[in-house]
Amino acid sequence: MNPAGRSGPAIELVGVSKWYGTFQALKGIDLAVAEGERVVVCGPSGSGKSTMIRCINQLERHQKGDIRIHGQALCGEPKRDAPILRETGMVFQSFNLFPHMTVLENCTFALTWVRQMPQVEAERIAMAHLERVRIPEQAAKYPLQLSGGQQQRVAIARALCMAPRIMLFDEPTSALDPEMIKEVLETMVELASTGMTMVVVTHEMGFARTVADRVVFMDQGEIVEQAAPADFFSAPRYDRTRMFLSQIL
Amino acid sequence: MNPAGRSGPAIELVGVSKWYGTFQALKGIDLAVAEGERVVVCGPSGSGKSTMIRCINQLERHQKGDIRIHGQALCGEPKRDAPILRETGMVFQSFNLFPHMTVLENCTFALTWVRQMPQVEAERIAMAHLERVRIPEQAAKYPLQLSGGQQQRVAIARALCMAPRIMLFDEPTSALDPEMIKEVLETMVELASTGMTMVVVTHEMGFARTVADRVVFMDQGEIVEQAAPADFFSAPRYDRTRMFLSQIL
Amino acid sequence: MSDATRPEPLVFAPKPADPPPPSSIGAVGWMRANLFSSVPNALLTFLGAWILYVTVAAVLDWALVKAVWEAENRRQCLDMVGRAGACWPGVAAWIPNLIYGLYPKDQAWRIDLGAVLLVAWALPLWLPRVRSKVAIGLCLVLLFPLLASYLFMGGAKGVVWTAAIALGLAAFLWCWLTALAEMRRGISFGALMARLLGARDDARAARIGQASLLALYLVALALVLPLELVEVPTRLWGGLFLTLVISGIGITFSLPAGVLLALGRRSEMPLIRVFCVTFIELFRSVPLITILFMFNTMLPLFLPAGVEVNRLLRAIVAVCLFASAYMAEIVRGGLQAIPKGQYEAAAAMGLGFWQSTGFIILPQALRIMIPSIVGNFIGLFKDTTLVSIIGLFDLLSMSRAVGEDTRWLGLFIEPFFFITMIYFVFCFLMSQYSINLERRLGAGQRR
Amino acid sequence: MRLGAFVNDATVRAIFYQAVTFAAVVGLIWYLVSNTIANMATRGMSAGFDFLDVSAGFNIAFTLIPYREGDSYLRVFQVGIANTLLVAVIGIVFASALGLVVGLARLSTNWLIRTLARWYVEVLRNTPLLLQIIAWYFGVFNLLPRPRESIALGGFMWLNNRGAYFPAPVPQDGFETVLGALALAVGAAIAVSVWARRRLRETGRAFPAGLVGFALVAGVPLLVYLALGAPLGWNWPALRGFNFVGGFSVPPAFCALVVALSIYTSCFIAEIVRAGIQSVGHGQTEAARALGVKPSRTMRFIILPQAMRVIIPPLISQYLNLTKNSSLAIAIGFPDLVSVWMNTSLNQSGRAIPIVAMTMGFYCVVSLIVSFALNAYNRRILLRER
Amino acid sequence: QQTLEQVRSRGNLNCQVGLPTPGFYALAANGTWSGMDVDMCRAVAAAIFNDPSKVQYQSVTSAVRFTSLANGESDMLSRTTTWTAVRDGQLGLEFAGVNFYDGQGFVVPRSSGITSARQLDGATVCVLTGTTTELNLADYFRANNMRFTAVTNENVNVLVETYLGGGCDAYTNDKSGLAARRSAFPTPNDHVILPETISKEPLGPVVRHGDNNWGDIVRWVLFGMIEAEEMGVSSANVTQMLQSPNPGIKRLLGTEGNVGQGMGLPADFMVRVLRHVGNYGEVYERNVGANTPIGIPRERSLNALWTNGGILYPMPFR
Ligand SMILES: Nc1ncnc2c1ncn2[C@@H]1O[C@H](COP(=O)(O)OP(=O)(O)OP(=O)(O)O)[C@@H](O)[C@H]1O
Ligand SMILES: Nc1ncnc2c1ncn2[C@@H]1O[C@H](COP(=O)(O)OP(=O)(O)OP(=O)(O)O)[C@@H](O)[C@H]1O
Ligand SMILES: [Mg+2]
Ligand SMILES: [Mg+2]
Repeated sequence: MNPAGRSGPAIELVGVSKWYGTFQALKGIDLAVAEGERVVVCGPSGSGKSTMIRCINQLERHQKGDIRIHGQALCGEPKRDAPILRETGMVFQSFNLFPHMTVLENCTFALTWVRQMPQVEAERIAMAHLERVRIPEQAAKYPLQLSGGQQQRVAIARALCMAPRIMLFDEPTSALDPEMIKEVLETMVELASTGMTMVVVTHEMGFARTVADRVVFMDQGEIVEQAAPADFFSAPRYDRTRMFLSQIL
Repeated sequence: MNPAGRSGPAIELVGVSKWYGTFQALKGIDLAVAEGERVVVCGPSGSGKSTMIRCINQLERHQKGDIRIHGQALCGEPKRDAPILRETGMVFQSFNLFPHMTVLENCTFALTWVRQMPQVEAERIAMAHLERVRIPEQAAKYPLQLSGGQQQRVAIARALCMAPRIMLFDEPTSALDPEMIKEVLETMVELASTGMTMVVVTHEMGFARTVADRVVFMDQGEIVEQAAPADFFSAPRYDRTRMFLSQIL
Repeated sequence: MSDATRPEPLVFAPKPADPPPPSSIGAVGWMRANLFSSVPNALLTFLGAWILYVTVAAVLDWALVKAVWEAENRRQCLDMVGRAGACWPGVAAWIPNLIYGLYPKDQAWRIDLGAVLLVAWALPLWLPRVRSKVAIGLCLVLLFPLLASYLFMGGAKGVVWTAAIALGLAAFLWCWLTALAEMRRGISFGALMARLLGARDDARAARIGQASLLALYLVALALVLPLELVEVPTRLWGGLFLTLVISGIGITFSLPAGVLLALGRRSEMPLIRVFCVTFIELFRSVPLITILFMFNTMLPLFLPAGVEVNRLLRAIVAVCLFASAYMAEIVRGGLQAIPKGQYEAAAAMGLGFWQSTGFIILPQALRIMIPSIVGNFIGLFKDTTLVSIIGLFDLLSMSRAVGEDTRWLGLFIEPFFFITMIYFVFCFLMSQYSINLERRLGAGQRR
Repeated sequence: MRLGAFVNDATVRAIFYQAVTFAAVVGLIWYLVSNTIANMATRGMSAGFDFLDVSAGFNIAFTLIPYREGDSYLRVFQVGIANTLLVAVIGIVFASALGLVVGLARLSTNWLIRTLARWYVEVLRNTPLLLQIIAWYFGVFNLLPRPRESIALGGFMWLNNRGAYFPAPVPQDGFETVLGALALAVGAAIAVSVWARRRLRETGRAFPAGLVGFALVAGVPLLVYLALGAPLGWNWPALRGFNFVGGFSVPPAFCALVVALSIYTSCFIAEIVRAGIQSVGHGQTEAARALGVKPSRTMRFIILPQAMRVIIPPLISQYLNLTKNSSLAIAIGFPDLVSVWMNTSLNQSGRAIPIVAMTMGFYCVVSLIVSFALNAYNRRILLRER
Repeated sequence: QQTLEQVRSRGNLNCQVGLPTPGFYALAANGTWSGMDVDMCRAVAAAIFNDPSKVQYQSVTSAVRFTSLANGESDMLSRTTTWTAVRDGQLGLEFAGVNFYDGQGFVVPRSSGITSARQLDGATVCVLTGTTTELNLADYFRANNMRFTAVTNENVNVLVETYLGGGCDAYTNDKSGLAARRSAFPTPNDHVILPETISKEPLGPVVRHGDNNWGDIVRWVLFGMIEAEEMGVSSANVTQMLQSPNPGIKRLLGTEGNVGQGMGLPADFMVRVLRHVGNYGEVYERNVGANTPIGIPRERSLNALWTNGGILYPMPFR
């Protein structure tokens, strides 16, 4: 369960609640993700998947409960959380690449400005990751000149450059055409094989089957059920889960 | 060939030519569509399919040849052509619903302002057609609140409200996602079963197989070949047709 | 089904295209489609042609055909053609004043030099293969004023000012050296120096790069130190020169100020937001002329007794504040056009507020805003005519002075016509440029 | 508590920034105010509003509301506001109409009209308004014939280089009844149009409500007027001495200002209208045509309603610009607020501070009212959108 | 002494004139200023620096002239400003004398047949705004129970164009300006200046209230120039006149007594003024005299010396 041999989980959510105005989007979520574990989160639209993953990354501030990354609690204070959050990288549904920078600059930007790394070093690292997602030849292009799948792979490379120990994915393939979904999923499978801790919100159940250590099913701001994929798909315990699976499979 | 038993074809094109500047988009098209016949037009991009269908509806004026609708020739004079063109309804690729009117108003608009029908009567007719395309419950919504498939079905209902004897479709499904294509095609199949004269530009060969009485294949502004779908798909006569079919099937 | 059962396919030979019917092409077709497509259209065509003829012919007749080109004074013009034709010699005699104002004419080369420097500095921005365009552009906007201010004002330069002027000059030299290096070798000036001096590692190269910058600055300082220019007080500035100075300063100041105000308006701190909103709305809701009036008559009241604020400066302050409020709204529009995902991506990468604003959001927003900024600049340029109402000798006031010259007394319409042309040419070129830019940017957005 | 944590706390920092801004602004204001008070004391100037009831003593060339040389400064302020608003309202009406026409001309199928419209916009948009106002004044209105050779337009309007002259109505006894009849007729016309719309809805038959309504509004008061023996006198302008006397007149400066403002603003409005109409996709026109809707109705029911959402916000800001630009009247001596108040009155009375404050206050109020209205409108169309 | 010190340390005199106006403060195409009021500035500069070119001219609209002087931007205002009680008493100003007696008059087209201002009832009149002319005009018509319509502007050229185009029946301004303007009309003889003078317009240099010494300097430079004319001292003969035995001339030129001392000026300050600028008569003839385009004859006008039937009456220079 803990390949890196460290104590404590990589991510730990204890009773996390989040309100938008008076609407409660997360209702006391408890979740622990071990180092190196790969968790797939699924559930109907509006069930709070995105909200949860964005709380882990502090793009949204939760109002109750604790979130701990590698044992260190987030306090909501940007300056103090920053070093903790450096352990996480995030990939968005809509890529969110910076359109005014080349692919390479997208990847080196944070390295030079956040990690204060010399340009040459940053470029070396960026190229290594671009090779890993197999688009080194696109380095000099601008994001809008790439296809959606390529853009998403750049986004993954960009997140990887910061050498995070945890990668968060929020529906990374849902804005893509079918062929492109395939290339992004392949990249993610490869990434999973390196033992990185991953939390993936996705409806790609094929991916969940092959890669996930655990599938978490959410509905209405709660975690309904979580299980190893084999069990989850073959024998869901709740009828809500069954209904959901019948719809998307 | 002529189920309605009337004399003369519903649409007749004789030597129709059309130029955009010096570029000839239609090269003397001859085509006759009988009353109640369902013709599918296909061909590579730029072959003049849209141009032809838009000439039938006089959205583009042809420069040579004659177009007759139920035996009456179009003269290019909007006032005089209007009553003839009332026999035709058109459905566009990009729906072209009026976004500032509700679905119901979209359907009743032409009835009240062109047919001078009382509002109550117009609404009755509109609701009947919305039921026919199976979205009566959306009547009070605005088009932008609907999915693409629903919008296209509204567009079909809107055209049907004017009780045209001929329906023209210009790639009605090509702007839609796969699930939505299905619902629109189902609507069109139902419509075909009522014996309406239909000219459909589409690349949905499944639709052509099940519904069409005849498939017309165009290239470079000409009709290359036309045949019943069974023949057309199994034994195309021209090399051009074969090449095209091998690409899209 | 195998090919054997199928008959040999017929070969499709496309028909050759016919020529279009003559009535739809060529001059005739064009006229039928564009001028005489229907009876009302034909009538409109005649009406339009008539309007065109009447206006253009009248203006040409007065301005060129009947005009007087040589005369000693206005009386001679009047004796020759009365008022039926323009009297251009008066305008010609005043052209230096219309351009430079009362700036001593033996010093006017300084203004010319300033203009040449400006153009030369901006030139690399249009050269292909120059990569440091952003840096050059920033240098131009921030450091050209240092150089230009001394060039135009002259007088005694203290230590600080000398250093600043040298900085401006060094920046100019750096911009051109970099542009040349990048065009010839594809590397920056610093890198080129490093390569020429045979730097072995990166650290050494970086140090050589810095040293060469320092050397450049010292060279500039050496050039600047012996430079002595006579002082030309700002009250002698005028004409087109003054118009350009006011609008130029207005736009360069208003851009950063507008950015700050727009950020303040979007701030989550209520007091700052309220302050920015009040400022923007106040300055946008009153006419520029009232702001000019206020600054002209009231600024001396606002300041401690004895503090004397140059009249030009007062007008410039008024124009700057006014322009900032407008610019703030343009920037706000630009910021709003940036999708939220960009902020989130930046935050997820660990960038702070100023880093993500400065490097991610603003560069994108500014690019979207360029056409509006140019539009704002045109507006500002036209609005500078108002400073004539508070008695600065801008282009318009200068044109009025022509008619007060004893020799050309009463010459009013001609200089007026002349400066209208100047304004039109400037504004028209700028607006065409902005339309062009808009088109290019639009094309860029669609990949 | 540790100082570091304190400094790092976002809320504390936010409060700190705000406090600094607040202190800076308040400090600046205090500094300026104290300087001003000191300066005014040394110069023997006073800041009060007591001068408002002092007699102004100068003539104003054109006043919408009655004014005489002996009237107070307060009256001058009111005259200025009335004149500014008059110019603004008339200018807005003309600019809108002209802008619509030119905007449509920009989209004309006629090449010459399209090109003329384009150059109209380019030339007028790219020259300073101040120059245009002066040009209209001298190029046109000052060149009109002298009073003796006035151009008579239809026998009820005279145009010469002193201005435009109209007869002024002078109500007499019983005229209130006519006004009452007018009000009734308007009410009836509205009722008819409501009824006509309902009939159209129910039976599909159109009723010429516009025509009938017009007949009502025009006819009923006219009948009452005649029945009461025409209780309205007209003060006809008559050529006496130097010029027309009597009636209602506007000076050439007013005409030049209104024309220049309308034409200048119409260029911007034309571009707004064009962009608005072009923002409605061509597909909408085609769909309407495919349904057999007439082009005029397509424009009215399909294109314009959609274009309006794009047009209205920038249009309103052009209206505000026009109002603000009317302050350039000073260049040709039309007595608008800035010219008569911020210039002449300030000059003659020397009360800079109250006068500047009152002028700016007026423009701020106008702009605030319009902004509120615009925001309300924007909210409404947003609601309709989804 | 304050202003004088400031001027000395600055090295030049800030002299405020108006927007260019022929005869009084005219701007030529080569950028030089000249005119009656400009010569006043030059005379003061000559008295202080012995160099009439040490003047910075500030050209300001009439609307802000007093503010601009009061707040110290300029040291003196020399721009055809009418001496009135309100200005002297309430605006923090001090009039240093009169260098030109003017009066407001009208010009009308000859074809109108008007010969007297009394015939202007109901007329439209073009008038400069922000000046006493505007108020005088209203007063005159009110006093004579006549009505008029005003066409106002800040810019003389605009008014003249309006008048020439027929936009007003009469153009009113100080008579000095009227003559000059008329001379620049396309057909000067088609216009007449009416005989009436409807106001008193004593025009003179102005200084800030409170610095009496500075006021004295300006005042006595002006008086000195008039006195010099009266005594026949001019720029041409000032060097010879230094030897003159006439005690009046001796006092004027500082060869006897020291008038300048109390004001912080050297004894021979009038020598400097006369040498560089000349006496009043020279200044007059050079700028607005009969032989200039402005052409205002001096004989028997108010601006003649008191000895010649005018009212120019310098206070005794002793
Ligand atoms: N900024 C917000 N303001 C108010 N409500 C919000 C906001 N963001 C999300 N919500 C609400 O919170 C709930 C959870 O949203 P969330 O985006 O986490 O769902 P999700 O499971 O990711 O859905 P999807 O699969 O559609 O992305 C939804 O009901 C949504 O409407
Ligand atoms: N408005 C126009 N002006 C000029 N050329 C046009 C215009 N519309 C169409 N064409 C040209 O006419 C030819 C036929 O166009 P048409 O739209 O009819 O093709 P199509 O068969 O419908 O193609 P697609 O499958 O891409 O819709 C094309 O070459 C096209 O470029
Ligand atoms: Mg989501
Ligand atoms: Mg097509």
